[in-house]
Amino acid sequence: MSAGQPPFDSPEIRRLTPVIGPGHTYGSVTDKISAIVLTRPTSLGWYVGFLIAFSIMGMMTVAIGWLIIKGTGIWGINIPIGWGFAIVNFVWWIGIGHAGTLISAILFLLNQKWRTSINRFAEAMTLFAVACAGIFPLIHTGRPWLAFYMFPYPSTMGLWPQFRSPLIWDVFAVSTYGTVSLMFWFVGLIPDLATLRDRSVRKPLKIIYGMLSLGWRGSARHWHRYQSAYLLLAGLATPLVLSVHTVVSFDFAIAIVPGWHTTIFPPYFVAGAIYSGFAMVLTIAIPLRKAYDLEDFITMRHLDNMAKVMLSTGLIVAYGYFFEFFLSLYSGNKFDVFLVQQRLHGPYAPFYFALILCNILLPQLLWSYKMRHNVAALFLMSIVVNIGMWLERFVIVVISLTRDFVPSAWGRYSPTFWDWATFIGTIGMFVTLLFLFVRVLPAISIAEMRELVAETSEEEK
Amino acid sequence: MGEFGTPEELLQAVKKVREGGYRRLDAYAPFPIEGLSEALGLKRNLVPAITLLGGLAGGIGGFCFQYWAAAITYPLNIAGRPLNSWPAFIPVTFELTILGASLAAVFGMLALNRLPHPHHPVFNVGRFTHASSDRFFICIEAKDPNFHLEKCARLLQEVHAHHITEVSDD
Amino acid sequence: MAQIFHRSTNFLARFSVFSALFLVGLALVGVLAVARSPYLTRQNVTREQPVQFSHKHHVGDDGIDCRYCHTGVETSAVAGIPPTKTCMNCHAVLFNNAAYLEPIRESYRSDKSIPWVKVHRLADFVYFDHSIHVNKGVGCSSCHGQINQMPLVFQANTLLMQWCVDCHRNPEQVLRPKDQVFNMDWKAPDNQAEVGAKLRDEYKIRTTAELTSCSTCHR
Amino acid sequence: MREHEHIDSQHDHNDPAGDAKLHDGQMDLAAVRAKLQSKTGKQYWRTLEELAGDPQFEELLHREFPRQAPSEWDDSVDRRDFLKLMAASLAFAGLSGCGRTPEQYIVPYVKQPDGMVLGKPQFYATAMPFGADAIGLLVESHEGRPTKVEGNPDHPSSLGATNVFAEASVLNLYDPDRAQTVTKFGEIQTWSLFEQSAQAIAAETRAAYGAGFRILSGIVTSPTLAAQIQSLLTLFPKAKWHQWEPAVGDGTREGAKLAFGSYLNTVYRPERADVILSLDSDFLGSGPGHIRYAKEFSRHRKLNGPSDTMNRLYVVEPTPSVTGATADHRLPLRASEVELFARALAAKLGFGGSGTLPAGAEKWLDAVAKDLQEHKGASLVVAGEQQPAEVHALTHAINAALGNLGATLYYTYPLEERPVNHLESMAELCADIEAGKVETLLILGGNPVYTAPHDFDFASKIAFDQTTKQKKVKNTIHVSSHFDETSELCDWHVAESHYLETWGDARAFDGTLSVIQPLIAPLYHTHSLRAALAAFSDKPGVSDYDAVRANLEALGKRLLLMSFPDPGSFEKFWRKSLNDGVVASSAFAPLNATLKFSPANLPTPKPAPADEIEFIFRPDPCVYDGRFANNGWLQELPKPVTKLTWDNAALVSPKTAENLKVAQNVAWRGGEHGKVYSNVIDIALSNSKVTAAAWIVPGQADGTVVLPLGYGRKRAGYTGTNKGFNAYAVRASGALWTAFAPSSAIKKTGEEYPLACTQYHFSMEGRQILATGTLEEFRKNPNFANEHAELPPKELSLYNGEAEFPYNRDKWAMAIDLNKCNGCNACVVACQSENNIPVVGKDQVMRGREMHWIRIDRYYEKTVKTATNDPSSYDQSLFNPPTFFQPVPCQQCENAPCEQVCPVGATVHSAEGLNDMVYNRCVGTRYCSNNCPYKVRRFNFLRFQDWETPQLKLLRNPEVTVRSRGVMEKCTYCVQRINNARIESEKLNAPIHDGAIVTACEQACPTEAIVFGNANDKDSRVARLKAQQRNYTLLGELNARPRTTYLAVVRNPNPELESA
Repeated sequence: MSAGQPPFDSPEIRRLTPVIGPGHTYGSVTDKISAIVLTRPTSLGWYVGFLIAFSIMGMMTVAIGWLIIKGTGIWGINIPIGWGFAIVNFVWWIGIGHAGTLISAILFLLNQKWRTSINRFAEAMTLFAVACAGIFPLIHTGRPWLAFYMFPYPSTMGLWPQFRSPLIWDVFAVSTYGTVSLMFWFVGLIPDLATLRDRSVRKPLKIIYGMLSLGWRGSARHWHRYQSAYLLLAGLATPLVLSVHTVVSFDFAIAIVPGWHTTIFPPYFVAGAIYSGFAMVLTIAIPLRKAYDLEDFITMRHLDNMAKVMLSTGLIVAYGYFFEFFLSLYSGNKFDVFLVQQRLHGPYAPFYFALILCNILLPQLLWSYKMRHNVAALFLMSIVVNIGMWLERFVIVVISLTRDFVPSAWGRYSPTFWDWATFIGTIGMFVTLLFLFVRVLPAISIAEMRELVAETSEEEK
Repeated sequence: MGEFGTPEELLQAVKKVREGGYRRLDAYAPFPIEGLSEALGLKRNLVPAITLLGGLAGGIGGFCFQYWAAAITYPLNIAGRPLNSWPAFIPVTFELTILGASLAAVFGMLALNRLPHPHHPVFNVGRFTHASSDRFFICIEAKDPNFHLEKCARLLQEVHAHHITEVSDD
Repeated sequence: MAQIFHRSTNFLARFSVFSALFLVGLALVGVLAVARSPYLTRQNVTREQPVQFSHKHHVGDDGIDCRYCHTGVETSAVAGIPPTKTCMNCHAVLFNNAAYLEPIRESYRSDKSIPWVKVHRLADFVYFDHSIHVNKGVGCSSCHGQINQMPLVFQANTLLMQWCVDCHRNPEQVLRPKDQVFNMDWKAPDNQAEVGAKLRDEYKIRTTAELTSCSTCHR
Repeated sequence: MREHEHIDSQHDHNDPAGDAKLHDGQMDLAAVRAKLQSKTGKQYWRTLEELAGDPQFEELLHREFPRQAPSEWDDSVDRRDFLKLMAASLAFAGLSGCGRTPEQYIVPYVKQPDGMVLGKPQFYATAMPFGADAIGLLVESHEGRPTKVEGNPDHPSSLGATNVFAEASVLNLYDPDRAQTVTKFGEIQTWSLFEQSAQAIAAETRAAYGAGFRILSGIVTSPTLAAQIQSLLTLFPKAKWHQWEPAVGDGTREGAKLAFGSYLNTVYRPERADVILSLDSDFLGSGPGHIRYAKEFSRHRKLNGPSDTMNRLYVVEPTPSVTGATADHRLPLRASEVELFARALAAKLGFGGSGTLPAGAEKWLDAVAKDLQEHKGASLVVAGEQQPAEVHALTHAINAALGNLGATLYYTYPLEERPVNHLESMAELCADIEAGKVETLLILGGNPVYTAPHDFDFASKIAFDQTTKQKKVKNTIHVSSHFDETSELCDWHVAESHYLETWGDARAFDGTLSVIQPLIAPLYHTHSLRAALAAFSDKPGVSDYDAVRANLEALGKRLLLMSFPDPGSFEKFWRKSLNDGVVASSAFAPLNATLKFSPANLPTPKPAPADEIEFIFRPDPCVYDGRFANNGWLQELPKPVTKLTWDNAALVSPKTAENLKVAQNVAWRGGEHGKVYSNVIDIALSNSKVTAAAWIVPGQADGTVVLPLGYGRKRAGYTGTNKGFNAYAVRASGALWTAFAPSSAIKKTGEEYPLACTQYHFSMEGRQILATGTLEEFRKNPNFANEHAELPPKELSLYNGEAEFPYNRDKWAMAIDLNKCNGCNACVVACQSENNIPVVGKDQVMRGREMHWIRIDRYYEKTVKTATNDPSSYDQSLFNPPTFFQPVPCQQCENAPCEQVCPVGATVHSAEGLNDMVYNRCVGTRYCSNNCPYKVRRFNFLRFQDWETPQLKLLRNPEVTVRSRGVMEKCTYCVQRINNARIESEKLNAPIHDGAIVTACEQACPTEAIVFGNANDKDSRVARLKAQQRNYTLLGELNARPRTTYLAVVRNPNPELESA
């Protein structure tokens, strides 16, 4: 066991709350997980859920189509509030994505065994979240069909993107993040795809999984290189994930808008991202383990640990809020000071207080052991944090723009039906993709679970 | 080819077989086993080196490209900032470094492993499907200079292989 | 178990991976190429006109000066397509019953304009000014090609922004003495580089930075 | 360089089929006209496109965006658009712009007009008749299309500047809702048919010596038209000529009569006055000569340094006007109390008599009287157009007593050919109609059904009475530009030509005569008032050109005592008059008028009921008396003080609002910068009632409610119909300008009405947005403007690349002297006209999306200590707050925050330091706008431009890109003008001299507050202004280094009043 273990991963505790249910062998693990995909019949619930999610996603496509016909004017944005829901959602989704990479990469480096059972769908979640996030920077432009201007390609105009703009940094950060996450995820999948190939009985499945598994046969030589590649990817993904939300925070920190222009953004955006990410992992994991009775693999210990991570990142975020507040006042910059007052008793004050409630006050309940071990409560808490983190982005993006330098230009923002349709639509898309994922791919890394079985069996000796 | 039930048996077997003087052999397992590589005497692989190269290419290329675009091909006065506002070019450079490195790592690994490789003799063995779930295999290749069918079979029996099968290559 | 895949698939699999990458690359290059192709730029594409007016005949053979018809070229942004009247100045007498000139006479009688097909089309959103180019020693043929050898006019250059900007970056390459501006057969001397540089100073042509500012052409 | 040009009638200057390189797909008006000729019998058409048989006409009929004010878009989804969804998605898939564009055609002239150079705009001198004034103009024309109206520097009434009405008048020309032909009972007739029946009527009338023939017109200052009327009246001895100008009071006229025994015209010389008192007169913002007065006034307010002197302006007024906002001292008084003030002032100056004044005004009065007396001969008292005759008479007396006659003002013969008391004239007409004395009523312009006092019930006078099945007037003919409320009740309607379409003439405020020369032949079958009138004369069919020409010759001989021995000499005179835009030395000579009046023996006025609410009627600053109701530019123009658009509202003071329990609340969508809900009130007044939205105006006199005229039109056209409320509905002949009613007359309906207000927040929140000071402060501390500026030092830079962009050739910059700006809005409309800025409609304005490139911010100096910053929460400081205006165009920052964040480099710096905006590169992330500290960028959230209406295509300035949807746009210092000037100078290898480039806003500004030029040229006006100590940077601490800077406001208060 490596040295980088937090205390809560000490052997005693592990024996008390195992990361894997007792009595599992390589075979049983394999059976159980692959069964979800191969043998287990698709439940009615899956169909219903999928249909609902899919229709919500349909609403999104309609909303986007309408947007393309009419223009961004169908949203609530205006001058001075040029960015509304679109950017709020973008930042929110990107943030959610971070937990996946964090779990699979950083915890892997820290050699946290308990990550194994959740990393697979956490990574999937990352991909889907990034997909949802990626939609917004595209459609929020006035002329989406010209968005390719933002990519470096040899145009007949001899022009190139303007690399001083944080939006261009975004383009590179997000696309890199998407690509790397995808590869990370796929590389992790290869051995499991092989398993599915070998265990599926129907020919077409065999062929499909066979192709996807690239003919993996578990050779020791392959495992040898595989492990180093995986380790390297993890090593690369770690700084990447930190950089991505840093860059996202630059969208605001680089601008001169009061409430945006602050150096504290990068760290606390990252913390916030992890915060919301873990909340979302919980939101997904809890129903998942129930639906496919994976309680043996996603044990209370996992939930407990994730709750603890949420608690700690939540505290970092709280610290961030405090210092943002403090620095504005301390700086004596009249615009910043005014903005802080606006947050407290401007037209949007309720949002700010709701944010404080959701992101700082309520999560303190997680100090209690009982809370952390009450699945239902934990689920609710994760929802609350998700909402809270969305509010945070709303407060940052909107309130700052409503009250900037020239009072004559002050305005207000309120979302239209289409703002909501697009936002909720992306949630539909996210869930749709998750449904598909659990249906056709192993939601838990089988190979790593076997490893886990091996180690746990050693320990028991 | 011999089949085993646990990683430990496999490790034992591999050691024995190598003591038996066989070099061209491979082991198969449903998950990476500590020590197996050493037992097989694999030397350290090239993946890290490739990754490093990919990273360097992405980073250096990325910065040079930005400099060229901003300062050389179409120099424009943006917000009174100098043409080479290098601090503003760092984020993209960084991202491209990561991208280059990751691509190199993955494709490097696949290439070195000769993947994709859907057809392989070992798949002829019926029980080999278990290699991806709960069984462990050793395969001594006929290309090995001192390969001899009976000898190998005997050797594998000595190391208590559960099943021993001959892998035909067609 | 039996093999799922035939041996050949090993090759196929790897081949398909590479070819996929290759095809994607090819597609991108293709798009960029089409954007520059005559299909879109209409470079070197001659057009049917309501009257098959031949610049070759009028300019090349008869030696009529550009400015006789394109009166605005030295003073205005647009060189100007001549009114029917200008045609009739001569053709009231010359070939005054030639069938192929009927549209001209018809237009003159009925006071209905002749719809000439537009040949030289700059990219949209560009505000091009003929007069300043002509006055600064940029010859007609530098952009329009050797009109005097075109029976039917076609667009001699791509007229893509890149093409404009190349010249705005270093005008030396095309500058000629002002008295040569309307000379269709002018050829750049071998020492164009230094001649051009000299003319650039002489004609007080602005710096490249000024010439390549966006608002120089876009408003 | 723009040279005036002149044209004569033979000159076919109206064929717009110019070089298509400039404007492809342009409509061929010739074709349209041909079609029009061929039309006969009953036929309707809506647009020229239909006539020209344009295929896209179908689309045009069911356009989804209304003309002028496109995209009144709401959250509801209409089915048709919805069906297009699929198609659009497909189009989206096939990346637009990659497609191959279709062939285009170049349609040259058949015979090119002489003197026209394709692609070069031409400028013609003409004049816009407006009430008792004519504004001298230079109109820009592109291939025969008038596109932009500018002031004529040689014309006394404009001196090169304009006002909102003149600037916007060009849109009226292309207004798609204009009446397009002669109609009878709403059915299309030919002009010849009209002439026949006119002649028939004339024949009958002559038989009766003209009995029963009546003409109703507005103020007529056109000698030609007047001559035409005269000749008709001589033809019909018993005929009568009535006049009705709804928004101009009789007080001015009758006041002169009261004072001097005869009608006289007053001309002011504010330039010579050191102390000016305005008695409810908005002489800087409206009324005859106001453009010139504003210029003169501001010239006497120019400050080059602390040593300079300034004039001092006192204003007594019931409701804030631009004049009031400019004042050094402003006293809110109810309109009915202004007379008391005048009497009291007269008393102070020793005329005897006296007036009781409301508390607080006494002290004010003393100070003013003292100040005036100290400046005998250099002072000026001006009375408001809406004030009664007594006030005007008193003013004349006071000015006389102060020895101002001939010094700061002089008198001339009246401009009107026949000055009458309009109210009496109208009353007489109505009475005669009732008495059945009227056979034929010829209404020349105006819209009496809408504007006449409601108790006259003019509609019933001319309408067909359903019960009696008959009409009181046998023949009714209405000549007007639109088919309006009056037209639909008249038998005949003759479409009136726009002043840019027909020959005419008019006198300016000082009598100067201008020939109005057309720039384009009538777009439709329209005729001038004179032509319509001539149809009844014995010489119908005389062309306007001949008539005007003949009349000028006659005038020249009679008034100017010129002799034209040979036709050639008159031809020269004629051409010169056209070229200059003024008829040389035609201004009226000053008269030495002697006062025949003593204020003492004025009858004591009946005391205004103090406990009652006073309602006053005022022409609207944007749509005037309603004649501009269908003009999108003016409808969307924020009113100078209230910043309301698209509506009028009953204006009340904060205190009154409190008493009436009237409040406002900011909507969530749009908010302070767009949408405010206001209480709706029912107003019962003069036996009539109207429902209006209330609006709270700080600085308004308590107990006064202002009802702006000109809104609530029932038949104005697409843009103007049913906007706001109709104040005429409660305007009775007995109380034309001021009416009283107990506060119970106002009832809250309980409803709320959304008003589009572009700037609701009026406090500076203690930020140094505006630097203001008094003359003393300025003298003590000339640098007061920059004292609190925290400009960061240049060295403080991450980069030391400071010297990388030196701008050592031309360095364009702008300086705006806030001391001169009076917020008149001329620059806003000028900019809109010059730069093809779309009109977005009320709904979009309420979403905070108006597109004006230059906005005029209005601030009240005292910050208001209420959380909501809501004037409805009454605060003492809102009783009479000092008001300031600040025009804010793009500041052209050298370290432009917008540029740094644009991902595609769509906004970058030019080598001359302009903050270029490249529309076709913009993808519309709106990041630049977020990062713009001045919020001067405007975004095309929807497709705001009207691409369908053909008339509006003719209007556009071909020098400026017409922006599409999804694109950011902003002020560029009129880069098209800069480029053209640069090209011309480059051809001559000469530097661009100062003044060669005049931006549209600078050009229009009546007070010369905006100055543009090359900051590198030390002698340029802009450089000199920037060198002044008053010069400061807006939000300098942000280190954006704007090229546009401001000069601080310096007010010149009277120390005696300051001490209070």
